Amino acid sequence: MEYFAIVIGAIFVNNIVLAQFLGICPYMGVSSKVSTSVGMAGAVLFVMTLATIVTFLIYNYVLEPFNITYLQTISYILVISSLVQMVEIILKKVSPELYQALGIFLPLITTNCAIMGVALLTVQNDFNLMQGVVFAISHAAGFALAIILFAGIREHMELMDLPKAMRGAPAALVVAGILALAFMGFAGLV
Amino acid sequence: MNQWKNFSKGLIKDNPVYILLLGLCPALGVTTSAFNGLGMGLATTFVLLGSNIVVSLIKNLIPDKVRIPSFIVIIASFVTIVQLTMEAYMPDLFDALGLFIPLIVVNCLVMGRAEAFASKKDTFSSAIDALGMGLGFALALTMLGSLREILGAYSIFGFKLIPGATDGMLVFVLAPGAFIGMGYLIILFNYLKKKTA
Amino acid sequence: MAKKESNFLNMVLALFIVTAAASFILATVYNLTAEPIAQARESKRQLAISQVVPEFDRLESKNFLPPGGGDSLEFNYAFRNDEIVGVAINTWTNRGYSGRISAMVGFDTQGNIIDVVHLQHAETPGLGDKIQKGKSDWSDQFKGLDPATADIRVAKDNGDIDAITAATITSRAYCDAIQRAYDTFKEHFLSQQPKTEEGGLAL
Amino acid sequence: MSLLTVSGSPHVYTEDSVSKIMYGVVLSLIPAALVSFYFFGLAAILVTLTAIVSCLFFEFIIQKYLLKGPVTIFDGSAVITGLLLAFIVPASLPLWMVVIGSLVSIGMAKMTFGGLGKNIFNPALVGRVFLMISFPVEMNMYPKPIPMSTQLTDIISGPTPLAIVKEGVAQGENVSDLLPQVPEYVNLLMGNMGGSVGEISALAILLGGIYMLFRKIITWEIPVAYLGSVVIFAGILWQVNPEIYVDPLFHLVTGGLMLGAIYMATDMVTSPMGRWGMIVYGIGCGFLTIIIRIFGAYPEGVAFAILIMNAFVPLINRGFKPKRFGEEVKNG
Amino acid sequence: MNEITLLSVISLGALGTIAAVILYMVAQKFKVIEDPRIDIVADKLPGANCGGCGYAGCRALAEEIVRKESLDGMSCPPGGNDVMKDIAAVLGLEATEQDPTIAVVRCNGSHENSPPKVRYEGAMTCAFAHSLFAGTGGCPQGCLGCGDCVVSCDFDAIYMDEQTGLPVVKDNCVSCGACVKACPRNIIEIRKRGKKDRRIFVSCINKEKGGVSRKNCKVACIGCGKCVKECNFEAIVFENNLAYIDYNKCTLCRKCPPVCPTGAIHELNFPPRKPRPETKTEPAQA
Amino acid sequence: MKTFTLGGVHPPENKFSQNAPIRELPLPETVTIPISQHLGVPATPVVKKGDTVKTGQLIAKGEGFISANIHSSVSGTVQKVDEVIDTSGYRKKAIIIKVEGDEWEDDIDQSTDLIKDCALTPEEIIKRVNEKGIVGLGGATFPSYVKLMIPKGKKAEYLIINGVECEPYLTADHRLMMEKAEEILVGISIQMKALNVSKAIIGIENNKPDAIEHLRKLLPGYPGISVEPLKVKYPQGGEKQLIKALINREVPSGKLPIEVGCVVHNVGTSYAVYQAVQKNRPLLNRVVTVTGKSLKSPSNFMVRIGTPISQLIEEAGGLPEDTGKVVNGGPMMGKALSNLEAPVTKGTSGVLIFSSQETSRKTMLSCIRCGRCASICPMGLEPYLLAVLSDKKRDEDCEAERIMDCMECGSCLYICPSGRPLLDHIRIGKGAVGKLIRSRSH
Ligand SMILES: Cc1cc2nc3c(=O)[nH]c(=O)nc-3n(C[C@H](O)[C@H](O)[C@H](O)COP(=O)(O)O)c2cc1C
Ligand SMILES: Cc1cc2nc3c(=O)[nH]c(=O)nc-3n(C[C@H](O)[C@H](O)[C@H](O)COP(=O)(O)O)c2cc1C
Ligand SMILES: Cc1cc2nc3c(=O)[nH]c(=O)nc-3n(C[C@H](O)[C@H](O)[C@H](O)COP(=O)(O)O)c2cc1C
Ligand SMILES: Cc1cc2nc3c(=O)[nH]c(=O)nc-3n(C[C@H](O)[C@H](O)[C@H](O)CO)c2cc1C
Ligand code: SF4
Ligand code: SF4
Ligand code: SF4
Ligand code: SF4
Ligand code: FES
Repeated sequence: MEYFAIVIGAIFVNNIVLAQFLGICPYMGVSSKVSTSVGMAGAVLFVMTLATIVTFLIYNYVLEPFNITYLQTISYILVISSLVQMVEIILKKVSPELYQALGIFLPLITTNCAIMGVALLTVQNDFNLMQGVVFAISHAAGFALAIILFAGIREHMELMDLPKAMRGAPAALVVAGILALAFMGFAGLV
Repeated sequence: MNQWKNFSKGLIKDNPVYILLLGLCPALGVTTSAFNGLGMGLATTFVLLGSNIVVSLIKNLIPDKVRIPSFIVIIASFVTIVQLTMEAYMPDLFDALGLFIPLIVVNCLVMGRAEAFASKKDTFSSAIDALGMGLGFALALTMLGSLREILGAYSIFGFKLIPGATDGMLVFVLAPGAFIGMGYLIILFNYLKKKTA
Repeated sequence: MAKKESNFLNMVLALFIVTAAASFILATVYNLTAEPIAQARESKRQLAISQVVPEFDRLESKNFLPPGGGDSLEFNYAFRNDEIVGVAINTWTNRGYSGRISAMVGFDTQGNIIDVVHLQHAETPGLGDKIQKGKSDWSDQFKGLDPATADIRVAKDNGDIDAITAATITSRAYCDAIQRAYDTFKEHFLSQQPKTEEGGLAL
Repeated sequence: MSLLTVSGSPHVYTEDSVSKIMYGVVLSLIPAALVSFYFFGLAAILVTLTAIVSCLFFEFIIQKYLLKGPVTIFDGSAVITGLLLAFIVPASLPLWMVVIGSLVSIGMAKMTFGGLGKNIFNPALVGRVFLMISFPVEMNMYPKPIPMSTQLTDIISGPTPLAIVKEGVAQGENVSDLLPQVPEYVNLLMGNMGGSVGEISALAILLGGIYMLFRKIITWEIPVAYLGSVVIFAGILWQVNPEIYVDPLFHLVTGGLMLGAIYMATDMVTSPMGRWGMIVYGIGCGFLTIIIRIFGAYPEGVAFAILIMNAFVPLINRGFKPKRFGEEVKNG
Repeated sequence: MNEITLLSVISLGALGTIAAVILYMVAQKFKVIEDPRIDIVADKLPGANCGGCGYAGCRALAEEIVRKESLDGMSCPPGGNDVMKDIAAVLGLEATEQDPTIAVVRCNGSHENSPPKVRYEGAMTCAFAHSLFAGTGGCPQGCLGCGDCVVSCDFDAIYMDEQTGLPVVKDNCVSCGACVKACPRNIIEIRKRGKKDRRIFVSCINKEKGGVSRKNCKVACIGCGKCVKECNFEAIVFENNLAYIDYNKCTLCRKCPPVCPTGAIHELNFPPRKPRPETKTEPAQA
Repeated sequence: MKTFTLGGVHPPENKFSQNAPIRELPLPETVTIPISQHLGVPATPVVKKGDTVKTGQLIAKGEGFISANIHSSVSGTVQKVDEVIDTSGYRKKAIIIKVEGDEWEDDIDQSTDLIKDCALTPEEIIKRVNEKGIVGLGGATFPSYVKLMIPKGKKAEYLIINGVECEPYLTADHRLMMEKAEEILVGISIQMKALNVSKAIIGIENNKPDAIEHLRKLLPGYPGISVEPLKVKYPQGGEKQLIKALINREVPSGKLPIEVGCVVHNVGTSYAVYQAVQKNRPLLNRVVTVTGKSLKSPSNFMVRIGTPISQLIEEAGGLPEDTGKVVNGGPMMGKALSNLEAPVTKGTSGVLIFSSQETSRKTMLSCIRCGRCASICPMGLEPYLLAVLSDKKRDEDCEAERIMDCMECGSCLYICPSGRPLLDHIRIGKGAVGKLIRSRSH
């Protein structure tokens, strides 16, 4: 039940993009096509899970015992960015197909606040490792839901002649706003 | 380059938020009030200024391949400094900005300026650029914060605009209002940019 | 651009130096700010306590588990002239609209509520955040209530508390937190200390 | 003789036009309007008129001065938006809030995207949800219906049947104890219950729906899929535990479900184009409605459910293509 | 140095070292796939992706430039010579100077000059109108007036004149050629901008016999050949009942326009003519 | 009653001229015979200015596989071989003949006697059909002999005769079936022989009960032929729809009817085949319906190819005052004329006169996404989508959405409540995608 609450909460109620404002850059940037947004979502899922695990370990086995939690920010970012790069090489060697599908997005999301944010939130919520992983996966799923829906809408808008002033970012933000408005309906689910 | 131009471009023409669409997360996340927006803007400006200066100072000492990690570390240090100082001396603001303070480190604006500007130009220009961009960022956040505060609470910087009225249109304090407010502010800035160009 | 050639040694060295220097500087800043941060936290607590109990000159803290289970509550006994003038209890509830709400409830020695202030919450601005003192005087209705006689529940649940309009959930949760404080207080204070009428206990 | 016209084929066109469709919808809403005027009196009339006039006004202003394009306020779509917006707010709502709702509906949800046909979300629903979140107090106060009244008397917070049941269940009461507190089914059907201006009478709305079906303004897929899936999902829960979950019929006749299923989910601009897409969309709406009604914070979920499904429409349209002529042979 | 500082420096230093090792591995395995100069060149290009250069977008041009290591025959119309010089400087190459050019509409069949004989209804696109019929004015080569060229222009450099029903090119045209491609009738041509933006050209492409073309349009080139005789520089070629002025040979002497019996030859941005056209000197009121 | 399953519309039928018998139109003063009246390569003129020609004489020779001979429809002198303005205002090459008397080629049998038996072999029939310039009279003017030659490896099972005439207003096929039923049936038998099939089905929409009955009465003399009444629904006359309606087979996307064992011919084509094979008579004339709401006397004329359209209109009572549009062909697929002096060609099935009110398009609004166009498209396409994709020049996407399947029936533009010019855009898209496909195969 607790995991259920984490999942529903992360995907619908506190959607990472629509309610927590994390990962807005890729949300706005890599959402012009459904196919690329799917790739992006996959990459986020991957990195978010991995980053949460590693930062969890760093926090609980290095920072906490040494009483230097104030170095959280700096160590997290270092760890995440080198981790992603390592994954990139490994992926390229091990599975070129996967690399083709996800690899191009990896550098994009290294320094992305969604990844960092979820890592920080895991600590803030006092989760254990398993909960943290579920939390990360659910947030990634929430990100996927938001970005794929949004990409569908943007592809659709591409075909409509929007007023010139609205094209691009403004319309995208208004759509995101209304989407956020609609997602408020999930309030109270958990 | 003309330093005034270098400074002022960040305000409207190359406004980091409304024109370049950088650092949208904090811009949306913390701007529930004008004061929070301003606070976040200034904090970011400090980090930007500090890291731009340091990066431009040591740019020639860093091997190319570890350029980005080194920059990240430098930025993260400044962020942590801000974090600690704010917690010590402005605990209320620190509480309000919450998660978004550590997230300055991943703000694409900061990294972007370090990469694109400070790692190529001299220290003075970099500082001016950082200041301009940072103030542009602060301006953007304060504007969005004001808009949301005015509409969402009928007040600005905490001063009630309509005496007696308690709540405004709550949407603007909540997530949707951030997106919507920014959407329309972007239109405004595009218009201003055209006007000033 | 004068770019340095990258080789193994200079890469490792450069990054090591940068991180070491950064951490050294940060450690210095941390050491400098550790004190003020602790102070800021402490003064916040002090402030909250002083809002809900009468003037005091000494504080003593002790933690008790609430009868319903869950995290322990911190009792802050306020003394003036070595006499207890009130107890400020740091209580919580998880029934809020969004996440945990914690509050400081002050009781006099008879078990009447002196006052309540919120400590931390994530309720919706404009709705649930009316539990905050500065936002509305809603929480003033708890002043002086004796939970033994008054029903600390919202009117909708047949209690004596008027809910915040359109934020019954938060109102309920706040009542829950206060009730939890009272229950614990009863168990660990009132039941051990026979109720006396003797003086000094101002309301 | 005037100049001959040259154009591509064909050279004859149906009589049907956008404005005929739109005014058909307006016509079909008259029974529901009459019921609401009967129960809520002058207040309902005022809210309705305000919404329609302000929608038309904002559409005019924006088309003329901001978009600087042709003004098409008489195509009837803005009238529907106004009418439906009025129908989904409480009759006691202050008129200035109605005006704000209209501005949001027309300005933000419709004109931002270029006007008729280009919006992604249902404008009236965006207006309502905006109001609901901005002014939770006012949007949660429903006047008691009083036949032939001129004044709104008893304005109580949330006395819609759905809210009564939801509150009650949340307090641990049994559904069977709660049902006596809500009007009987006949009254629910006729509209004698607390609720928004135009959503109260399921019967009047059904009547309008049948008229629209008859005139081929809407097709059966969305309403049937929507209502059907609500009945099924609610029915399953009801079977599981009738003491905490109300029976499906209750869900069907209360709240904005009828109005939503027949008028809002069917808005062609914001719903899928093909038959199977429509059915999937209807089922999605039904599912989300039940989820929000039963498990969410809100007693009513129709508006949110439809808006969320609106966002899915582009994906649904991509996924459900019509059957092409000669397709099976090619694949087989 | 107290304990916290020590621990901090040690742990973070270790992390930094690990990061550096990983990065070194990346650098080793991850050989540079792309010539870094591509990025540099692409950076210099305007990023309009208009295709005016003939390549699929700015990056494609950058790749081509770097691959060929030469700028021969390559140009970026929106960026102009400045950009090419920049790139040349980056790559250490010579940029070929090109005369500035601009789009020119070679039809003057306005509503007045070529009155409508039928009405057109339907999609407002020249491509379709062209496939459907000769045009409202009747000239099978003339402008259809539905504005495909206007729509195609990414630079807002061409607009439809309400009065004449003909497109007009503005000064900010970057001669990307999008409109040339968009026009189903090949009416638009990229020509030399000319000194002080002065241009002389035949504003007609109708190749029908004089009588026929004249019937549809008052200002059609009727193929009389007078201009050819008038031109001292052999700049005018004459083929299929149509005169064409070669902008490379034309000296902007302004002799031909007056001799055209229908007024099909246009001169742009010249000062008003003096009463006696033989004065070739610079006019005073420029 | 049988009909096709996917989509379809039912515009008002307005068949004003259905009871007007076919009248022979008087000879014009000159005829203009374009050299390209059929689908495929234009014919090459074999006469020159000043030549005298007889009715039925070959004046232009079809060259290449898909092309058709052209014969003089009158006797007289060739005035010129030159470009003339065609129906759309463009110039097309044509042979202009001044009419002098009406002297026919000698080998043509001008009598009206019915000759039932045909002694020719299938090859000879096909050769004759080719020589005599017979093209499909159902609208596409595809050279008929090509369709009679079954490609190797394929086998025809059915000859399907298109007597649907689903276009509103038009009555040419209807009248022909009423007045030349026997000839048509003989023609069908000849086509069956050429194709070596034993079954022929004549599909006729139920709004022509008299024609169905009339043909059915005559059927006993013609083994293998049957008549099938069909529910009235446009575009039942489209060959793919007709095959689906009659024998419930779907011609795969991009394929020809022979793929499902069918060959489709129009009734008029059968009549022309009869004339060519039994009477040795080339395609000289055809039935043209001239009609319109405000026209004095809507009629069906037997018209010599090359007669100016204006003469037909004169004969039917003259151009009404309120004329807003003149259409060559049916209201759904016909072409609006910008030049009334243009001649009748082999493909002209009707001339429609519309007033401006009847024909003006609706004021164009944005697509309201009602989905009607998609629900009535007989090919199962999404016209609203194809139209925007084409407008945005997204040719690959157009192709993936099967734009090339569109048969330009016009139902989508007919139905759209928003007055979107769907088919206009789709046509451009088809052109662009066609180019794309061709460039790929090169
Ligand atoms: C965005 C949003 C925020 C909300 N925040 C709160 C809140 O902070 N506290 C609360 O009690 N209810 C909150 N609600 C819940 C609704 O207002 C709910 O209808 C109300 O609490 C029901 O109680 P009532 O009986 O007082 O109307 C929120 C709803 C929404 C949509
Ligand atoms: C390029 C092309 C080739 C064709 N080849 C044949 C053929 O080999 N055999 C045949 O029976 N019909 C052939 N057809 C004719 C078509 O089947 C069809 O009858 C003709 O296109 C007119 O049909 P419509 O009026 O329905 O468009 C061909 C048509 C085209 C366009
Ligand atoms: C939309 C559409 C409608 C058509 N309607 C008819 C019709 O009513 N009658 C007809 O004979 N052919 C009609 N055709 C043409 C037929 O598809 C087919 O080409 C013709 O029957 C072949 O015979 P033909 O080659 O003898 O002309 C139509 C074609 C299309 C695309
Ligand atoms: C059947 C039908 C239902 C409609 N429902 C709505 C609606 O729920 N809300 C609304 O704003 N407009 C509605 N409209 C009007 C119109 O389609 C709407 O304003 C468009 O979304 C504006 O682009 C409806 C129209 C029709 C024909
Ligand atoms: S007018 Fe033509 S050539 Fe000039 S910029 Fe526009 S599209 Fe390019
Ligand atoms: S110049 Fe060509 S593209 Fe432009 S309006 Fe005329 S015909 Fe159309
Ligand atoms: S014209 Fe084409 S797209 Fe339109 S209905 Fe007919 S087949 Fe379908
Ligand atoms: S019929 Fe017209 S309005 Fe309806 S979907 Fe098709 S194009 Fe759009
Ligand atoms: S600021 Fe760029 S992803 Fe958040």
